[in-house]
Amino acid sequence: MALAGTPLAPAGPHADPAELPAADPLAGSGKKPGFEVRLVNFTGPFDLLLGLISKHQLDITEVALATVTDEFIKYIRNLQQLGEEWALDEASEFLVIAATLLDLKAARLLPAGEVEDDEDVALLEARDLLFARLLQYKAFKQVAGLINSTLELEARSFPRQVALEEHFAALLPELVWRHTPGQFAALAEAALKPKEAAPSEVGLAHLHGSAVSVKEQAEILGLMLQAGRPLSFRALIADAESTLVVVARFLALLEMFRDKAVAFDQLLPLGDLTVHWTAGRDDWSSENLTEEYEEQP
Amino acid sequence: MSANAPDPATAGEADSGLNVAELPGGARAAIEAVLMVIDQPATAVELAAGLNLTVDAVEQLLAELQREYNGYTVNAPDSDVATVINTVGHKSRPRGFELRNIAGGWRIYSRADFADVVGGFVLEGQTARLTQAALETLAVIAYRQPVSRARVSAIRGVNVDSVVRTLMQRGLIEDSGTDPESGAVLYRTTSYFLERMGIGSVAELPQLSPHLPGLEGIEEFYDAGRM
Amino acid sequence: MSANAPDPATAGEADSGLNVAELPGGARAAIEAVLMVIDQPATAVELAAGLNLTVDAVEQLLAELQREYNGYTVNAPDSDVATVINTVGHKSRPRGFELRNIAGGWRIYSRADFADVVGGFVLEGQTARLTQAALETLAVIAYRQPVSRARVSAIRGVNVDSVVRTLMQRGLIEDSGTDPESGAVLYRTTSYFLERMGIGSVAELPQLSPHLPGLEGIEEFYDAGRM
Repeated sequence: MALAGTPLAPAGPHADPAELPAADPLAGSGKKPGFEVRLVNFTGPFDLLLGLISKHQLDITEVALATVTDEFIKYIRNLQQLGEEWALDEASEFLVIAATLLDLKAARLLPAGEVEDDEDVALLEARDLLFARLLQYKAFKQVAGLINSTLELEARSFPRQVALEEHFAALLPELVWRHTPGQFAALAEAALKPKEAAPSEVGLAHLHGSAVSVKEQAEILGLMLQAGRPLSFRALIADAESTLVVVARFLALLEMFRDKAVAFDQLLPLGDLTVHWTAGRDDWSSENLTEEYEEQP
Repeated sequence: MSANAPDPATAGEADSGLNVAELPGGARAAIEAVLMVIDQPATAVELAAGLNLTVDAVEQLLAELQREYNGYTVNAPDSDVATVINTVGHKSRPRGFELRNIAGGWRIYSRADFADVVGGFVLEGQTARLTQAALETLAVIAYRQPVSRARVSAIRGVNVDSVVRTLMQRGLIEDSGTDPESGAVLYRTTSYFLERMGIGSVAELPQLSPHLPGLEGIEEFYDAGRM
Repeated sequence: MSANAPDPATAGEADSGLNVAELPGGARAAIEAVLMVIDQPATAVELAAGLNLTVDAVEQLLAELQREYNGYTVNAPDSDVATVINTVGHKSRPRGFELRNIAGGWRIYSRADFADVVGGFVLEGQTARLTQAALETLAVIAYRQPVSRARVSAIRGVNVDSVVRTLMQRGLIEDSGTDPESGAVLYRTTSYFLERMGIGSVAELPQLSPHLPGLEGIEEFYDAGRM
């Protein structure tokens, strides 16, 4: 039960992933660590992150993630350089976390300001989510340690589960057996056939996400812009409830630009994109849009 | 072979003349005799029905046997066997086995002190260690059951498919149907898991870290993002 | 669970520091611990090797345990537990189990006096049919024999320990030695199985489709993971 009071120390033999050879490119020279090596070292991105945080003796709730971000990124890069084969889904988890960490680090490099725009809020949310996931993972890691020590302790007593004494076994009702060799073979065939993988739970819901119509979005943009004031793209997508809507509005704007209904203004590269309404009030309608976006399945 | 309680309604008829108290060793010994042949934990209710005793009496006897095996009850030195090694006061010493109430039933186990000795005689039944990944996955399933692989993956940050398969083969988790919404297979821990943990139910698992802020909401948040 | 005696040649080395007399309950309890969980009778020589005791000492302890279980040794009334039912002089009463020496091997059995009670308990809930799980496991063993439980588990994707025990009990499969590499017990079908199938040998079982995977691809998580 050692884990109960131990802050952040990863359980068991997989102690500190940051200390592992893979974190040092030189250590890996000569032999390429295999897939198992990585699994033995840490069991996922959170495990690695926890390991790095604990290496710096930081409090998880106040940790300056910037200080561990570099190491996290370095670790991933080293694994890649060493020719690690990444399962796509695993790699993506690492990358998502690396990207979040980088975002957070970048935010720290800027002068601390008021929370002003949506991006700041999104960053804060990303940070909180990362913390929450990390804390949750840490909690499960702790109970995994408790479960392990309990299992080991319990494995020391062996249950009595002996074969039934013969005179009792003899009392058992005579077996009813109605299988012909053919039926029995069919049973074996079914049992030996490789099992279909259990239905995948990879989320497919997004593929059937509510269809977003470019035409509808163009109408909405038209109404927003015809009010007269130029609006930034950021403002135009402020109420978008999904990325899909953002994409649809962007496509709609391109269409509208081609139709000369709108014009764009951008003062700086990567600066805010300002959109002006240029057509007359009735010179444009969403009916003008090409058909190519409408044949959505 | 499973220990199934005789139906109380019929047990009485079949054994109408049975009075275990009249047999040598009495009801205590009768319980012991049954404990010798079961290979799954037996509940007090099953034992009571099979032995024609009240559940209260069985529970009292079980508790008494448990204490006795632990070497608690008796302190009288035993003069009859004084010539044999290790005998002085041996009646008060713990026996080599113990009676435990685990996963809802009673069963005889070898005493943990002798694990090293017994382990040499019992090859099967010795269990391989679980990897860290398997332990973490088992922990998530134990605390979030019934739960889909996708959710376990989300919490651990890695794919858990092969680990789940291993835990199934080890008998520690099982399929518990599918999620009506997503159609995903849900998993839960088995009674074998309880046995291995030496607990009566999952409610006896230690608390998850209590200072986790609003865990449930968070979980839904990012699960929703995945689906 | 099968009883495999430790090799006397190595047991001594491995347990060089082991002194069972120092454990709670001493050598008596150590012998009890082993006897309670072994499935196959163990000889005094095997016990002595596993416990780091002389054969003489083991034989003496076995004889003493046998007498004790039979309620022979002690007559002193037991005042400590006098308030509990059936307790007066219960230490002198026979236990519900007995230690028997059959063909040179020792094993604990339920006491014959309780055969009726135990038999009733055992028979309740027994069916004359094999469950689907048992049938499938039997089919896998029949077509892949000799095979370890771990491999059958890997093929079926679930733990098969209790089902294998049922099939053993039913006389449909038997122990056929151990795998030289993993040390795992291997199982094969019996002649009773052939009889029930109405065939002369397993070679007469209908051929399976040649595309079915053999054992090569099966993950040997058990054997590999075993310590």
